[in-house]
Amino acid sequence: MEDLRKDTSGQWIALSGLVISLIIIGLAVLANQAALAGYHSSNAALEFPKENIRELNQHTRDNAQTIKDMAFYMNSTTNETVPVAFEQLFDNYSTQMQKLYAVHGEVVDVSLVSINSTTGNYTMEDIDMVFVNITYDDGRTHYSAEPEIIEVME
Amino acid sequence: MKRLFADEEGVSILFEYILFSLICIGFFMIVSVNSDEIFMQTPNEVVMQNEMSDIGNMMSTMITDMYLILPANGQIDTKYDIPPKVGTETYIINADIAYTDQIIELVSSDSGKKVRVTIGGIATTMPINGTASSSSTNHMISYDSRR
Amino acid sequence: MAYILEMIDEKGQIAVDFLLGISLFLIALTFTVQFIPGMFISGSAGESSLDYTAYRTATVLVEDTGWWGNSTSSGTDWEEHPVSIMRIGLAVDDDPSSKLTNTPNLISRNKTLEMMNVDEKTFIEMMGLYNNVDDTPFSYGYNISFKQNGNVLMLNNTSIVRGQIIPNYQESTKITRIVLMEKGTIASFTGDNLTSELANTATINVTGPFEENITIRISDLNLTGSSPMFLNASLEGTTLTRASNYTMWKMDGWDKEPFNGSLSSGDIISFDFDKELFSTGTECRLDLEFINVSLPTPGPPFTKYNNESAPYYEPAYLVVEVWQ
Amino acid sequence: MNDKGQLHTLEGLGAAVLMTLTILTISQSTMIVTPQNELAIDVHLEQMSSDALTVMDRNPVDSAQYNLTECIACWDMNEADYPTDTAGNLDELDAGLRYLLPNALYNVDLAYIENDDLKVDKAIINGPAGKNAVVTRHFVTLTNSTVSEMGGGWNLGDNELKVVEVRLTTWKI
Repeated sequence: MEDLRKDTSGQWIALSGLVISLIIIGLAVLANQAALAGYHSSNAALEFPKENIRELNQHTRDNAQTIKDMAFYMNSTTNETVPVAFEQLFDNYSTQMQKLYAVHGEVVDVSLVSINSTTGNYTMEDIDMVFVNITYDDGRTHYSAEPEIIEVME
Repeated sequence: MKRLFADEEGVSILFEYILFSLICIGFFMIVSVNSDEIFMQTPNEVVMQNEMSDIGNMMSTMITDMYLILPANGQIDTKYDIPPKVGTETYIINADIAYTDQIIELVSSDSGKKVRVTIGGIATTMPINGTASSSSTNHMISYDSRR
Repeated sequence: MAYILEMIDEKGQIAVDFLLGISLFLIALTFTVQFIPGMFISGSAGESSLDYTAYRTATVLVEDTGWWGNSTSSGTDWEEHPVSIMRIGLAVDDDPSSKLTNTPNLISRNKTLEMMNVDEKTFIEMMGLYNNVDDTPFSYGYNISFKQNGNVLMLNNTSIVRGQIIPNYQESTKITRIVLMEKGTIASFTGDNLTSELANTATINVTGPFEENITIRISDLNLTGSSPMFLNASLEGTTLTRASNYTMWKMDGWDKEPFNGSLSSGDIISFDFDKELFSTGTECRLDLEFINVSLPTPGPPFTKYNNESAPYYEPAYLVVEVWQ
Repeated sequence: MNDKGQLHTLEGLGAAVLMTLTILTISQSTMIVTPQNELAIDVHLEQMSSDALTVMDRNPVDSAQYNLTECIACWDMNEADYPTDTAGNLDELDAGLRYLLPNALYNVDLAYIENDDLKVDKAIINGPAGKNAVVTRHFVTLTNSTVSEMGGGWNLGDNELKVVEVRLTTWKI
């Protein structure tokens, strides 16, 4: 009986140990799952390549203007016609962009579709728009603007 | 007889035993009755509420971000990952009510718990629709200007 | 027999004492265990949702142009059609028919001012600043403001701040965005293209009225002789008072520094003239008198401010705070 | 019965008070930094640094500050050296970023294609990137006219254009 009595209190200690460990396990599970909270929404904000796509698009828009100016400069110094010079420069730009994006595991393509001229002549005033295809793919997000219409001013 | 009344020692051990047992039984009854709620349901509820609002916010943030870079002519689509279960339940993301209520709704399959997330005035200008079930493997949001 | 002897040793009080102790302990333990999960609910679920509500609100305001539409037409110039607003965004747009924003982070002055007039219910609905629990929508508390150098920005004598006062007893989430705010108009001149009739005096014709104070910025002045300086400004022959009629700065990259009049080479100086000076709506002659500065272009005719002016953008911060 | 080491009323009371106090202290203190807050801080920082680049890029040409293209065009192509020469001759860029990102430190790398190979130069170094650093990128296109106007050392031909990726790594102090 003496042993039994000792055992009883021992069991109580064991039981309280069990209860407390249960609580701790519950809390650990909870804390663990609480750590996951906010993961998805931050991921959406951090991983979605909004800025990369926008920058690709914006930069191409800005560049169409620069390239137009350069194409006329080339036309005046070499024998290239404006459309040919434009295409050369645009290809050059496209290659550089492809390589710079490829470093980050993103496949981009920027290609010139056509140069729009109001009269059919390629003078500074007549070229008002260029049509460009822009695609972007990082394996999860695929973007394509076909065509992106870019206004180029004088 | 007097000695019997005066002597409390026998009572004490019995009394101790009964009280002790009562308290222990009482405690364990409370614990066993409530343990499911305390250790399973409440944390599950918390986790579900957290994760569902998290996933809802992910969808809403993604749609907002995507909206801001939509091409004038062309398409954009993006894959996303969501956990197959929140807590212990699967769930459905419902964007069909976005047009009228400006809201994305997540509904869990078993308990029917609903979490709603707002999408900031975008749905009035761009129709958003579709549902996604967490148990399917591939999820995608897509936009096409020609549709 | 040993057992019986031991029993005789027993004392009832010990057990009661012990029982009272253990009961107290157990009650406290039950309370604690039940209380802990509750702590997590209130904190994180609401917060993560608030973080992204603030994020989305700021993103839409800064990167979107907004949209209006009725049964016949639509466009991004919603500030002109406050009745049929469909979305509120503050980004400048050059093409009102396209939904795309080509100029994120450039904030339109008119849109910002119109934002201040949108009624509360529409605003909360448009920005998604509410939550919907069990089909009963309730609004979040919010505070949206534009700040510059720590102060709330003023446009058209209005402080650009919308929403409630931020409670300091409650946790709120805050998102800051860097933007370029349209603050009126600016004309930039170099020393060579400033016209002058009198020696050392640059003359600019300004035609009001203006909605905001006007800024004149001068760079590359040709300094001659020792200690060249700016003397004073006069409008139609009346000398203007510094500080009340105009303020002046020396620009150092992104910083504005105080300018006391003395010039050194390479300085870019900037004058802010009070819009009230030009409220008559007629062409006024504005003279800026310098000492030891040569202005090579003779006048009249004088340069016209209105021909040179462009929207003036200054860096500012958009601060969005949201709480339950 | 040997009652040593057993819980008594006072000890039970003590234990109860201790537990309650612990819970109260924890719940009262607002300093519960949960992990998602850290992620939200990352999002915020990324947004800010991307804004800083956009604002520099979009800054109107006639403003008092140089825009991003002009800042990059003036670079003399000498890499920065930490800690003796943190910004090279990119003072304008450095001042702009410091003004727009007052509570953060940043490094700037410039990546571009030279002879079909990628070249990455360290333009501004403010120290080793801290933990939770975020990277944002913007592109500028340089031509000979912008470079010679700004007096940079890019050495471009008249018919050449060079796309430069401005890589901004930002972290909180």
